[in-house]
Amino acid sequence: MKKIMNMVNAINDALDIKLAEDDRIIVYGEDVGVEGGVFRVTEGLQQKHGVERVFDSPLAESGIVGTAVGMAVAGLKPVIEMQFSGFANPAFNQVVSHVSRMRNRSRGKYTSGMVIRMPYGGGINALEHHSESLEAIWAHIPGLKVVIPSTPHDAKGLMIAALESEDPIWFMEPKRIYRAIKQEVETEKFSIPIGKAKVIQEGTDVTVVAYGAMIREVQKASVLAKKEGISVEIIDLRTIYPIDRETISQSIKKTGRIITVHEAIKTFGVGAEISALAMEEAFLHLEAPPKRVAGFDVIVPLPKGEPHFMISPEKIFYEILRTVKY
Amino acid sequence: MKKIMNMVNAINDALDIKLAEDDRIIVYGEDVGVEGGVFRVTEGLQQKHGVERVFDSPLAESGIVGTAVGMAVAGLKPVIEMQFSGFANPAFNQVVSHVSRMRNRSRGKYTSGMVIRMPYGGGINALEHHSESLEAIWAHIPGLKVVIPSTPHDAKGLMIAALESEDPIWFMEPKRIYRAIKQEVETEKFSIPIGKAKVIQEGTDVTVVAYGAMIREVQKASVLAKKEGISVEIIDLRTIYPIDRETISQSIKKTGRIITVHEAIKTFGVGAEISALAMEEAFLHLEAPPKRVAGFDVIVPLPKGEPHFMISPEKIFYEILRTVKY
Amino acid sequence: MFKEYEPINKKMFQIMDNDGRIINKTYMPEMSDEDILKAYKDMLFARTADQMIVSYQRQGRIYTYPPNYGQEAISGAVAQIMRKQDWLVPAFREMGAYIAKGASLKEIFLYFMGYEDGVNLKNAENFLPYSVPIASQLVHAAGIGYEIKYRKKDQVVFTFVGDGGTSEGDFHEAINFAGVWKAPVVFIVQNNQYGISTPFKVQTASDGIAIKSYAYGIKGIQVDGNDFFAMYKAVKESFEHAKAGNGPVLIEAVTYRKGAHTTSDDPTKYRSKEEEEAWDVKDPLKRLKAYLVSKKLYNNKEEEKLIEEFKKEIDRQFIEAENYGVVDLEDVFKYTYADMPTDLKEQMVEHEKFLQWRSVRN
Amino acid sequence: MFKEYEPINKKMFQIMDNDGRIINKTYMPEMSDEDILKAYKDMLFARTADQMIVSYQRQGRIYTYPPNYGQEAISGAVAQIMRKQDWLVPAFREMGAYIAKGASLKEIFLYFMGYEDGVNLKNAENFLPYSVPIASQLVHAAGIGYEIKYRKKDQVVFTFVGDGGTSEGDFHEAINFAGVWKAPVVFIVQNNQYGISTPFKVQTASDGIAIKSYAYGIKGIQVDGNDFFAMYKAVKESFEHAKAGNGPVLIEAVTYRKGAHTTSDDPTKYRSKEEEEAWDVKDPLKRLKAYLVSKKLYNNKEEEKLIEEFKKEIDRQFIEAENYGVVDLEDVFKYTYADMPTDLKEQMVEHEKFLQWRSVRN
Ligand SMILES: Cc1ncc(C[n+]2csc(CCOP(=O)(O)OP(=O)(O)O)c2C)c(N)n1
Ligand SMILES: Cc1ncc(C[n+]2csc(CCOP(=O)(O)OP(=O)(O)O)c2C)c(N)n1
Ligand SMILES: [Mg+2]
Ligand SMILES: [Mg+2]
Repeated sequence: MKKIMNMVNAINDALDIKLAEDDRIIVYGEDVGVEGGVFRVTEGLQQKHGVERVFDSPLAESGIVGTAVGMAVAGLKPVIEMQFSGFANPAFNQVVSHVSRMRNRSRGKYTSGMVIRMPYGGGINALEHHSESLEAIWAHIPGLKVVIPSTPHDAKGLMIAALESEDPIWFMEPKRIYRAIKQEVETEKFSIPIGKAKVIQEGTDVTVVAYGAMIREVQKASVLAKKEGISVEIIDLRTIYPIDRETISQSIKKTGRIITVHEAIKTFGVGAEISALAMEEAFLHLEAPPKRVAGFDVIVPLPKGEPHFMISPEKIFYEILRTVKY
Repeated sequence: MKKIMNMVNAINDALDIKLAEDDRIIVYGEDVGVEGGVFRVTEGLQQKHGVERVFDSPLAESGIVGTAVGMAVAGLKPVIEMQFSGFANPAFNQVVSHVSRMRNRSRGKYTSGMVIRMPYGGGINALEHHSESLEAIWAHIPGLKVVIPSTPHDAKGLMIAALESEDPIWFMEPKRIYRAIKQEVETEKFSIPIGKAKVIQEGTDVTVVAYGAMIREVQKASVLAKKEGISVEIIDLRTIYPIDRETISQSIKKTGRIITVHEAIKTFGVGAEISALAMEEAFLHLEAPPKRVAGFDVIVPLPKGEPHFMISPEKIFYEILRTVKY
Repeated sequence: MFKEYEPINKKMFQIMDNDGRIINKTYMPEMSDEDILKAYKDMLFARTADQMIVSYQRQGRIYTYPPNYGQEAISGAVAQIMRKQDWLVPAFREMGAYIAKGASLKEIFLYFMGYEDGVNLKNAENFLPYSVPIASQLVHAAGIGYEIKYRKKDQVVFTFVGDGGTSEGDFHEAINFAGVWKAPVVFIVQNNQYGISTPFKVQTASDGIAIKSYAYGIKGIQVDGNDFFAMYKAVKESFEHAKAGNGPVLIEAVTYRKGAHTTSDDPTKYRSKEEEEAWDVKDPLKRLKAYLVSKKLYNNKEEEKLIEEFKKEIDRQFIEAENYGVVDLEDVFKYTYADMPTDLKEQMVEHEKFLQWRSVRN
Repeated sequence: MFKEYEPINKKMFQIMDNDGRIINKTYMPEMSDEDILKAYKDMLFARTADQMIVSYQRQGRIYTYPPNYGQEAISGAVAQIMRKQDWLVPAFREMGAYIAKGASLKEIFLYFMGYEDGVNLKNAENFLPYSVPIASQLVHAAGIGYEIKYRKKDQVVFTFVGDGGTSEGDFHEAINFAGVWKAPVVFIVQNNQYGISTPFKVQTASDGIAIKSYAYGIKGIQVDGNDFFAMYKAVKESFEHAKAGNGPVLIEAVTYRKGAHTTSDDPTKYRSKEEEEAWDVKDPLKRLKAYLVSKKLYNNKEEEKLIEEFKKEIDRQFIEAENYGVVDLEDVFKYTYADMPTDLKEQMVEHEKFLQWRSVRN
């Protein structure tokens, strides 16, 4: 059976299914219980699964993540929310020093399988610290896997996979499209493999790699490109780490050109890794330099300046043109 | 006048000179006062400049960095030590949310000019969390500048520059060579510009970019290469961000080949950025794919496993060969 | 005062009852009638502005805003005591204190309209930008306190945090540093019973927050935060204590967030009408007004007139803010570093090329 | 007990004086003579091992190691109370507790020789790896406590931290969470007066650490950490308190790090001979031994014999550890994820190619 869902519904549905199925799952964080989270992703779950399994925590991110390490080690499967990705920062030490390495530190005796989920990204006229995209940082931490869905369907499937993974999953939700995209999604349980990218549009002239809210913008750009006779292949990365080198390099071998699009700042960002691996995997196939369309290396501006910062379909199209004509 | 110094002496000397010259400078951190730091970098400074200017702080990195923000805003110039780079992690939020953005947040009214210095990197048979190299993460934060010296001379000159900069400087000291390299260093004040890389060896066949403790290993590799008739140009990056695209791309245009060497893990590391910019700046000059010689994407092993992880001159030489013969 | 109200005694400091009667004369602050009246008017101005902002927001003319409604006596008291040279290290729910420090409403509006320029306060020295990452500002206050001692300045730092914020590690580190350094900092916790939807009892198992002062070897006091006189007295004593070099003070101001957390929050989801009504009778303005009216210093007619005037002024400043204009591209780049690095310049130039291409194309 | 020794009373809990005399009979734990003797022997074993490690380190046979010298009564007391099913969430200076939990010396040696395998303790269930990032382990203990409550298990968590560690935000967040959750956790602070070279007075302005329990609404007690009986009694009561569902306890064990911080530290740089001597008379083993000797349960000859035996055993295990062998390449990769991602496999294969090239070349 299928049901129309937006991304919020889809993640909620995934949590609901797994909460019912697996009593190791414990959902907590700031305001996730009674209120169901500031974006309502966990709405109704406390009422349904009880206050011992879905609850509000003190306002302390290091504490939230650190206690989740303890729970995981003791055999539970915590699903914790960072209210905004910018507020995951106080938990950095727990993530780097423990979450990502409990398996290694204990030689596999203990693990810290958990899902750390959070809304991220800009474009919603938010206050300071509410619009960042720090995925490159989390992806640089061995032991973590970093997942970013771009549709309700993917969000559900990837969340189920995350909840069934033995590894800690850093699950970033592009809040700009939390409610913007609605689609039919299976009501049953299904999962989408972590670590695999997906070619969501085949094309021949240029490969564009993106993820999260940027997928929609790339799709718009590809429509513009099509009008100029340019055929764009679009890869939705889905997982930032482990990055799917295979899918990307196959595509480059076909198109000979690659552009990465992300909202995060450019330097030392995800695009750098993709450019680098493009070289390593497909140097002789490249007909133009791998290109990055990304945020400026600045602090994300407040709403009145943010439009300068956000990546527009036109900008992507412009870079597609430049790359194809290189 | 010149004096034989190792890197510890050189940094100490820079701090000593500036403490005498600028009463805004305040040096503090865990054990930096009475003891002079666990690596003795601040030795003697408390005795000389007083306990109000050089002192021990409570054991709390977020507190150390956060109070430094307050001091800087009020007009001081704090120089704070993170006892090991792995223990800067608890301060992540203060760095990302405040240190790096005070200027922007206040539209230039306040700044957080400070120097955050710390030993980093492996190769010293240390305990867990004492050997990491997270420079790529700090370099991805707009508003920070990230500096890594590779010699006593550079350490002094860059530290002076850091102490005279209006921006917050993340100063990473390769502890493996704290005492391993001795050289003659000017006793007078001198500074080395932040943001400029240096060609420390000219060559024609391949460019190798490195920094910190890896410079020595690259130099050894270049001797091996020379025996095979390969001429290596070596660039010491010195500043990780803002990265000196100009010097790197000039060199590639000359050699047509580039390898980045770092101890930090490979994926989403500094090497990715350098490969990416190499493409962007010098695509048509490249005769082989930009290469990364870097740590595996794993948690740095404890001493008995660490030799597997550390980059050897032979490994660098091996990759030089492969790149040159591509 | 600190002795009698030692947190271990679990006695909240109050001076005035819910009807504006003085019930604790010993500690009644020495304030002239005019000063009291002025304080009330300041609070009324803040409340009026607050309410107008909420309605501007409903009209879509401003983004998210955290209402101060019900908490005005806390900032209102600080406003009367804080001097020009003192530091204000804010969270984001202390409008009365911002205005006292010299922020114009226009500037405040700008910030919540999404202009960084809103924090570049023209007439407010020693006032840090609002701090959104909860509790992170408190350590800055401790650091400023160090500078004051180091430079032997005549300054005190006032800093704010919410009850939720007391759970953060930075709350602990900040007060601990300030304690060790005997830094002149007055830490004010606005315990408004909620952190968004999370009730205070979920934050901590301790009996209130003032008792946390023991953890740092500093003075602490729990105050009825809706009692202007108690707040005034507590802040004043704390200010003198800190100024005299005796170290920091932790004030817990017990209050209630009568409004929503922010304009995008709906409190009916997590709290009851009964609870709201129980707090209504403790409203800080209502109480101080009752006092003033009983002393014949003030009346309803005057209030109506005042509110009328205030509204006009507020609206005038709001419209000024609305006409502030656009943020240009360079603005997004230029405050990242003291001097713009080549990289950033190039990114800007590249983007300008794109803009030009686009404008030609359209 | 918790009542009489309420931290606000500033009375340290003691049972035995420096000469091994019982000065506080009310609280003398009910232990059989054998049990007391066993406890002493455990402590002696730990001390002997500790001293041998220091000398192995001087011989270059082991890397950095944090000596427990002078603090043995704390772990020694926990060792007698902690059950197989209880959790131990360590810092890194509690050898007696590790051994009690089932860690072999060989495994402990392995860790400090630089083998990850040293933390994969074969016979020690519910024992987390040593935690180097100061105070970060405490939040794990709170989380485990939640699991115990959720699963309604009969378990208690023992967790350790140093005096320096109390300054970290995680100390605050951990105890606060445990307090809110009423989690069965015994937090033990070994206040050994120093964090490396930093004296306790630089860490906090509070009167000791037990008083910090007020900040979390939980029980706290300051104990003479060099008094085995006081430690035993305090840990036992705390254990019962936590087990019964009354929430966490904070024990401050006042002690002195008689040795160096680690084998690479030189304490003469920051503390005086007089201070060291003043603490010498409070040595925990000396005191318990005096008690045993006075009861004729023990004598010097026995001790000599014991130490001899212990040394042999310790050396045997050390040599076993020394012969543990090499860490192979795969070992560096294989515990990063449950299944090794393609990337990592490729990195391993690539490196093997290099190794092969090198071996051909040489
Ligand atoms: C570090 C951090 N975590 C989470 C948030 C999201 N957030 C904004 S306000 C708030 C609640 C704050 O509660 P409290 O400290 O009581 O202050 P109040 O809003 O009641 O004034 C939260 C969780 C944040 N801004 N910063
Ligand atoms: C987060 C962090 N910061 C700094 C260090 C470096 N360091 C190791 S031990 C130590 C002192 C610890 O003192 P204390 O907590 O009193 O424990 P003790 O060593 O006295 O047992 C420091 C600063 C660390 N390991 N972790
Ligand atoms: Mg609140
Ligand atoms: Mg200590």
